[in-house]
Amino acid sequence: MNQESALTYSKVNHDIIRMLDKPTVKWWSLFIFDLAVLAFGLFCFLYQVYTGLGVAGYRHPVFWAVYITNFVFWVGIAHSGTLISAILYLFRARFRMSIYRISEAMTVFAVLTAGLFPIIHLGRPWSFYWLLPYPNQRELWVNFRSPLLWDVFAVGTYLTVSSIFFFVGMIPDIAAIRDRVKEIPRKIIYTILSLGWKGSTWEWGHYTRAYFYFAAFATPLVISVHSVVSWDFAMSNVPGWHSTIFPPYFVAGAIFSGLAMVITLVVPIRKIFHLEQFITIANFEGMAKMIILTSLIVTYAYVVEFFMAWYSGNPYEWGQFMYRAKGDYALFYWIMIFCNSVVPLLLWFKKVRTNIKALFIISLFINIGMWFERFNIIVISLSHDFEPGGWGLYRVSWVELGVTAGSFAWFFMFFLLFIKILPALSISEIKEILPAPTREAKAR
Amino acid sequence: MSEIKKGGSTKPVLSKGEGLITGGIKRRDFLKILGVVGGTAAITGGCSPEPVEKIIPYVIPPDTIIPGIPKWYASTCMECPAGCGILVKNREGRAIKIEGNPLSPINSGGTCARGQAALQGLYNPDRIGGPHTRNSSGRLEPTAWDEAESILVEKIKEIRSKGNGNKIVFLTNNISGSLNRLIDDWVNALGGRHIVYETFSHEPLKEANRIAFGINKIPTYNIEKTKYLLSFGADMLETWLSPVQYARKFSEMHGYKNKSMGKFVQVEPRLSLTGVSADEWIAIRPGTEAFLALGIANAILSEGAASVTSGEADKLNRLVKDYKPDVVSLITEVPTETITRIAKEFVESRPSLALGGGAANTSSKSTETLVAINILNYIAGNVGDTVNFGDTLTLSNANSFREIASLVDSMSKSEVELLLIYNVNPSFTLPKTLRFDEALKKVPFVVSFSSFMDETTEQANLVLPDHTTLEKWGDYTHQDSVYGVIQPIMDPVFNTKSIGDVILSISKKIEGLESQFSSNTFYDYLRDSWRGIQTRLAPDKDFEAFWTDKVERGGIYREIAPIQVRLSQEVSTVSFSEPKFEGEGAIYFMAYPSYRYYDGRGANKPWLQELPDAITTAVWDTWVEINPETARKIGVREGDFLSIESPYGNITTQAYIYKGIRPDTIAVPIGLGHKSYGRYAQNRGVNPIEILPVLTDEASGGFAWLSTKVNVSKTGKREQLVKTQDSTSQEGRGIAQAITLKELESGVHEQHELGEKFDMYPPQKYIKHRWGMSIDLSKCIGCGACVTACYAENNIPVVGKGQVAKRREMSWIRIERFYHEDNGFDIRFIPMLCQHCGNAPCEPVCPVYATYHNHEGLNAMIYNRCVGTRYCSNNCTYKVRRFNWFTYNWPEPLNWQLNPDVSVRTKGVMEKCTFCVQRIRFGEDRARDEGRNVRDGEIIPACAQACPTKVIVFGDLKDGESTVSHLAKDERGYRVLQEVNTQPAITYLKKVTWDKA
Amino acid sequence: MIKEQGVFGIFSYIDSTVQAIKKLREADFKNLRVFSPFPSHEIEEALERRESIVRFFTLTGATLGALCGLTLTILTSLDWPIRTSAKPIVSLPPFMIFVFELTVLFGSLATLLGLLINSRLRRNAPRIMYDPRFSEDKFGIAVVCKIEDIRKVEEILKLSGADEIQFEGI
Amino acid sequence: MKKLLKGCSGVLLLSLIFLGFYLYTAESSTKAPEQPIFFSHKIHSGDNQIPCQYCHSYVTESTMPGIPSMQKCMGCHTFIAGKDEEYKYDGKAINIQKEIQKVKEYWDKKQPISWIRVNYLPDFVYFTHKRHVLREGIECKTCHGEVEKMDVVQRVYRLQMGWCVSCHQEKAKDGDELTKLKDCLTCHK
Repeated sequence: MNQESALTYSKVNHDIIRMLDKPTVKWWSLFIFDLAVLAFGLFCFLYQVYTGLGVAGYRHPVFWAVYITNFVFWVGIAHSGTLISAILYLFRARFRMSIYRISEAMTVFAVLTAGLFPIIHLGRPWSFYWLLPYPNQRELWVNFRSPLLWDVFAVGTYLTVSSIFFFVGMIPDIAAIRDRVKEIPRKIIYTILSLGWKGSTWEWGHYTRAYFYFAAFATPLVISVHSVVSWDFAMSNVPGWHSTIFPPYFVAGAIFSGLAMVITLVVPIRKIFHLEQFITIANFEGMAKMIILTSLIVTYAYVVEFFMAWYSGNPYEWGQFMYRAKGDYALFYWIMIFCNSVVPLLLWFKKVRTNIKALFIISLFINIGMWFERFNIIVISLSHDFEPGGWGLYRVSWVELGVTAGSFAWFFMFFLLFIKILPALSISEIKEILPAPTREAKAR
Repeated sequence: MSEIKKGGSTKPVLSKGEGLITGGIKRRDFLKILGVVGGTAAITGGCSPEPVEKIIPYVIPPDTIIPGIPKWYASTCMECPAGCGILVKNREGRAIKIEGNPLSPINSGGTCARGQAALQGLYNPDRIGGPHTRNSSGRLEPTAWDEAESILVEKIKEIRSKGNGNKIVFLTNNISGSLNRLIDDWVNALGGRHIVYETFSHEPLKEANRIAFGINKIPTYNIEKTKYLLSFGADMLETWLSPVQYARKFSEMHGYKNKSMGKFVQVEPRLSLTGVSADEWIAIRPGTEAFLALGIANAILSEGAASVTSGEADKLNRLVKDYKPDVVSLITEVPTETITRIAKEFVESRPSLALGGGAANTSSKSTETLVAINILNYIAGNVGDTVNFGDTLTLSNANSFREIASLVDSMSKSEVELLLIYNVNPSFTLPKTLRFDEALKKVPFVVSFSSFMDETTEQANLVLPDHTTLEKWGDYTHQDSVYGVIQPIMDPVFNTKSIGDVILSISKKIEGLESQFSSNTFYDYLRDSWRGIQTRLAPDKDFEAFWTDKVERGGIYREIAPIQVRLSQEVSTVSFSEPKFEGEGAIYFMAYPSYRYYDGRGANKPWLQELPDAITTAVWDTWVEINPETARKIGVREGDFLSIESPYGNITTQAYIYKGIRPDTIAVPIGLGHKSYGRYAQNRGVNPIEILPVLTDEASGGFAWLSTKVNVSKTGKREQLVKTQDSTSQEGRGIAQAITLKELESGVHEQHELGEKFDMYPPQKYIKHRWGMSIDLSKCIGCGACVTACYAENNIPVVGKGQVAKRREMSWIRIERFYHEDNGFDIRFIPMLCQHCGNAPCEPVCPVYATYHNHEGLNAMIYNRCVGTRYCSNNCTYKVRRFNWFTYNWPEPLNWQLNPDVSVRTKGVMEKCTFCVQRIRFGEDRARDEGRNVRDGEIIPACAQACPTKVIVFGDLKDGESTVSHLAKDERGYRVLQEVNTQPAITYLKKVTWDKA
Repeated sequence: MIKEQGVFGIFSYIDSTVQAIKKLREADFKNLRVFSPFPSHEIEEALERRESIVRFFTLTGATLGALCGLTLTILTSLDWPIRTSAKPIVSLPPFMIFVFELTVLFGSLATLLGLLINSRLRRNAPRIMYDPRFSEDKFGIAVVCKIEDIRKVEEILKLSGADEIQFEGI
Repeated sequence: MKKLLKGCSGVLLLSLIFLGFYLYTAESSTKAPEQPIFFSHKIHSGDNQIPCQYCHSYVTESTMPGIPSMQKCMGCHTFIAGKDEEYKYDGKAINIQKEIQKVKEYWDKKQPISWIRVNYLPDFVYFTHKRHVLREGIECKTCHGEVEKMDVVQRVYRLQMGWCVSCHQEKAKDGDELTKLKDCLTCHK
């Protein structure tokens, strides 16, 4: 933290609020391109609603595919955000301070994206609200035994809680911005958002307390959410899905992919906004180490799945896993193994760990690998289950690809706006870790 | 006319108005109350907007229709010459379902897929809407009936004035009964000829019988009595003579009951669907069946095991002496010991039966082959026992191919001035080398009575479309013991006219004929001819009573006992030699009749197109079956386009690698490759007949289908062969299980624990019934009748080739086929449908309770609640759920067939087998009204009803006395994938196999 | 609200701020309002503030959530009992998931509520006794006192090193 | 500012509650449609006491009650010409004789009258009149209202699922019967 000594409170304010200056041409072009992609995605979805789900690549017996893959992928991404902001907060891990705001934003946006897919993949999306327990004249309720309903509640709760967490964490910083910006529209907006924050002691008192509770809630929540998502599969009887290892396996996987995504996002931001002073190599190294850990857990899961399939002597399980390794989708399977189990091994070397470029590239690999992990679990298992008479292959369609692209655009749209509207780094918390200015220090 | 809403029709139907007020058959009038057909209308979301709907009452109520209550009418199926008895369901004036008539001795309740699909002939969107005549510009244009008829009258007058009455030819298929008589008399009165053309008319059978026994007829076979069935390529379960009848009889003979079953050996170069049901397949060299038969006869005679007089014995001995098994073995490539073994079994297990003469195996020496087979039957004492010459087929009256050929010849010599064509499509079913089309051009005036625009009709000068069978009066006789009545189920859908009525009405306008053909309508004519029958069979009866009774029962059914026949002298004159094959190619070319399209007439029915071929599971197209060995030689994979070249042309179609065919043979199904014949048939697949030579069976003049050797080469083009099942192996997962007869007899075999074993959860509570099913794999022949019946009953949409390629076919029940290569090549079929599990994986995962377990053990599926998460299907162990990827439509008027009691599903909802819940409810309601309990066997789902071999038994598992609950405890019983503990309501009974030597 | 009056000192250093607080409290000025750019434990200690009561909000919310989860699932399942597979109508294990989720949901919402209420986050922007620099790098102490005490307070603040001193409502 | 927010959310919440309540208990009745002929159920089954089943004759034997055929109309109206007087119906004065004349015209043209449908069920609902009327002895007016008091029939109940279910619930004698009556397959096939 040597250069950080140069940081003063006012420099912190200045540097971070500087990020909110008028957007550059680069930003605008990026943003417009993003909207274009989003529009295409939207078109694909509407086309699908109008013609029927047949325009997607589904075919008997593969009834879930890319859409659910995306759902799990995005929910996974979301998790590391909460991990960094909540869990590490409880552990008082200092290296989180400078990156947790970005990852928290990532969480909220990722959940917003993930939440779309259960609706997109419905056969009759217009009646998705039937999944909510609301009183109706038909006197019908929902089936609380269905894992899909667990999803509805888990993801819903997760979105609410992480958004609150996100917003509350920002109040003091927004206040800081409020006190700096002059021009009228922004002034008003930030004034409203800051809820009249003054930074008085009683505010801080309740604030820290509440923040602690949010963290305390978010921590088990984040674990529960991805467990529930994993139960969508584990609770069914499909060979390759029906496995007790899924919850920890998925949670680890989620954090794994999430951390990778954080790196993917933070590296460019750090570069563009010259935040080297705030986001240090140490931060990245911390994340890299956690990536190694989670990568090992995931790899372990891969191995155990195979072992159990063989050891249980269950022909369906064994058939399924041999098919994964050797069947029609073997390529995807090995891509997954390479990206998730092999590539991260490089991080054992400090040189690699501390090399931003290397980290960035590795993180991209991991993102791809984790997407394919979900694809493999979902599609391969379905295409090759109990009944040989029902086996069939799946091919992706352009509509699905369009919607997927759209979902990324949707995510980055929020992110681009966030970078320009809200403080991407936590002002007050960075001050916490700076040495407080004292008269003695001055005197010396 | 009135517009009827969704599922109804807006098509104006001529004479409907009159039909309503004046005479006509009122009970068959169309319904005018809207909304009652609503049942067929699409389901929508939760609260649907309420459209302004019209309700339109009858002007005059038809005497017997009560809206909402079905009526059944007996009739006769005319989809093939077998003429099965059928019952047709009429709802609100529309025929909506065909079922076999249990009274008919031919099919006794069962049907085949083709019979089920007759409805799609009736409602076919490509039917000819009315009479057409060729205009100056040479195009067919619509005209009025009297207009059209007068044209024909003028033509006839003109011809007769020239004294060329003898140049009038009436070409029909084998229409027996009154219509046949009418046409005969009529065309004779004009001085012309009536020629009966059947694509598969089995002339060699007749001829061989004449030679062997002096009876120039095709007998019926009492397969049900036999203990040992030896078939030389007779595809009796597909198209041969009377498939449904023989399927039924076969299942009686071959189905496992009280520790025994008959044995069935099939001798043919290609393992046909029939062969699949055999216990032993002998892949004989094409065309050499005669020698095998003789070899067997030789073995029997040399054993002295033959039941013949000594005189006959010597005569026969002289005939067969050269054909010692070892000699025969060299010719036929059948091992000697196999021959002797079969010979032994054949005489020892009596009564036995040897069959032959399947179209696909008809070579230029078929008559001789069949004589040899006759000899076999004779020496085994089957003639007069299992071979019944008392009850012969009307098919015997069909003209031979040779006569057809000479007709074509005289046509090309312009010796025919007027050709009237009815129910045949020669330009499709005759080989190109016969040049029928050219000959047809030489005929100045051609009249077609076809209801469909087929290849022949397209070239006609005048088209007078006939009703389909379901719209008209008539009668049909397939075998002497049965007079079937054909009665109209509903008013004509289109502006068509019964051929009988046409003939009668034009006779009125031709001097000399009016007196002879005085009846006003064919209906009267029919009744008159039945008066004849009545005076013959029941002289004491009053005709009206007799008539109504027969119409209600669907016809006259008699028992005709076999007659005793002796061997004729002529036998000894027969000499045996190998058949002739044209072409220098290395590979035998086999064109076999398809059990889905027969001779191609089924090709315009989407249900049949989408019914997967049992062996390949291919749909909507033609393929060529080729042995893996041969395929390896020329480096062919499935889906490769192969060019098959005979001296008379070549066809190109996709390869299917099939172990069930000899390496020196390839086979292509007949039926597709139409140039016209409507949107479903047109330009789809290839027609193997095109490349066949004009070669006849020398003795009988029948067409020799197996007469070509071809060259096969890769074209390099390759495409996915569209079929519904990719994997051929069941990966040892015991989906379709089998057990050997020995094991059953000894009783030492692991029995499956079928009782509900320990469970975390309390057992299901069933209030009154628990509906269940048992499926006997020892009887299933894979004919697919159940599949088509399910399509008809449950408004299942046809999705077309492109969608099936994506495995999106919607069938609720599918016939899975698994290949076994452990000892010999063998295929097993298993009908797979919703198992209505007691512990269904699909239920708990649905977030909105769209599927759940009801108090009768049904795994309910509520379409209008479904939001389409598709989780249920992912979790379904048997993958029997289907998803509506799109909203599927039925082109007008196919939608008239939709069953009003079943919702039509729209895009985005899951669907699956409901055990025909609408039928269950109907049965329960009736029972309640009559204040009794539901009787066992009273409620029958469509699949079980249609099954010709009665594989499927449905009933109440809660009632311990019901058949199904007994079968559920059967020693052969098992449940598919029961280790997953889904506790299915369906019990499968293992297939029983003879221990392979 | 009633117009407050008092003295208002701005500091650059945390230790001087703490010192000032201590002095004022000794001098029996208990009604202090202290501002800081980040949560500071020294100041907290100096002020001897008691534990925040937000935790009670949290507890109530969470409990309420748990109850809702339980009743919602059980009652609706019983309202129209539909058997899926062989599972019991009231199958508690899966219902626990809803209990948990709703506990967390209601708990968090209640906590948010508690925060808003307790730290009086309701006015649009602070008008009196506030300086924008508090959100940057300055500390502040506002002493609400009687007019006669003003001088005394000013004295204490000066001595403990306030950069500047303002007077509100005088 | 927050006050405003509070206000908005409050309004939103209330409106949601009301919406839910409406959907839960909605039983609006629709106004009578304009029928091709002024046919008054009041005159027929009210004043002249013709029983419902005289015209809707299939109601006890079939799923659907059946709309009387023209023949049935003429069965009486060949003899009954109707009074030649003005009949008051919501402000309009209608000449009965003229209306009956119209029926005769239809009959002579052998043309059915297309009535506007009043009571409507979605197509995925299977309702049998027989079951309800014959076996359970439910009166027509339970679902159709007091038709004999209406000139032009109008819908009285919206025939929504909740409404059906509530009745099924009342009718059930014991648990088993309740299960049967509330089985989805009872009405949806």
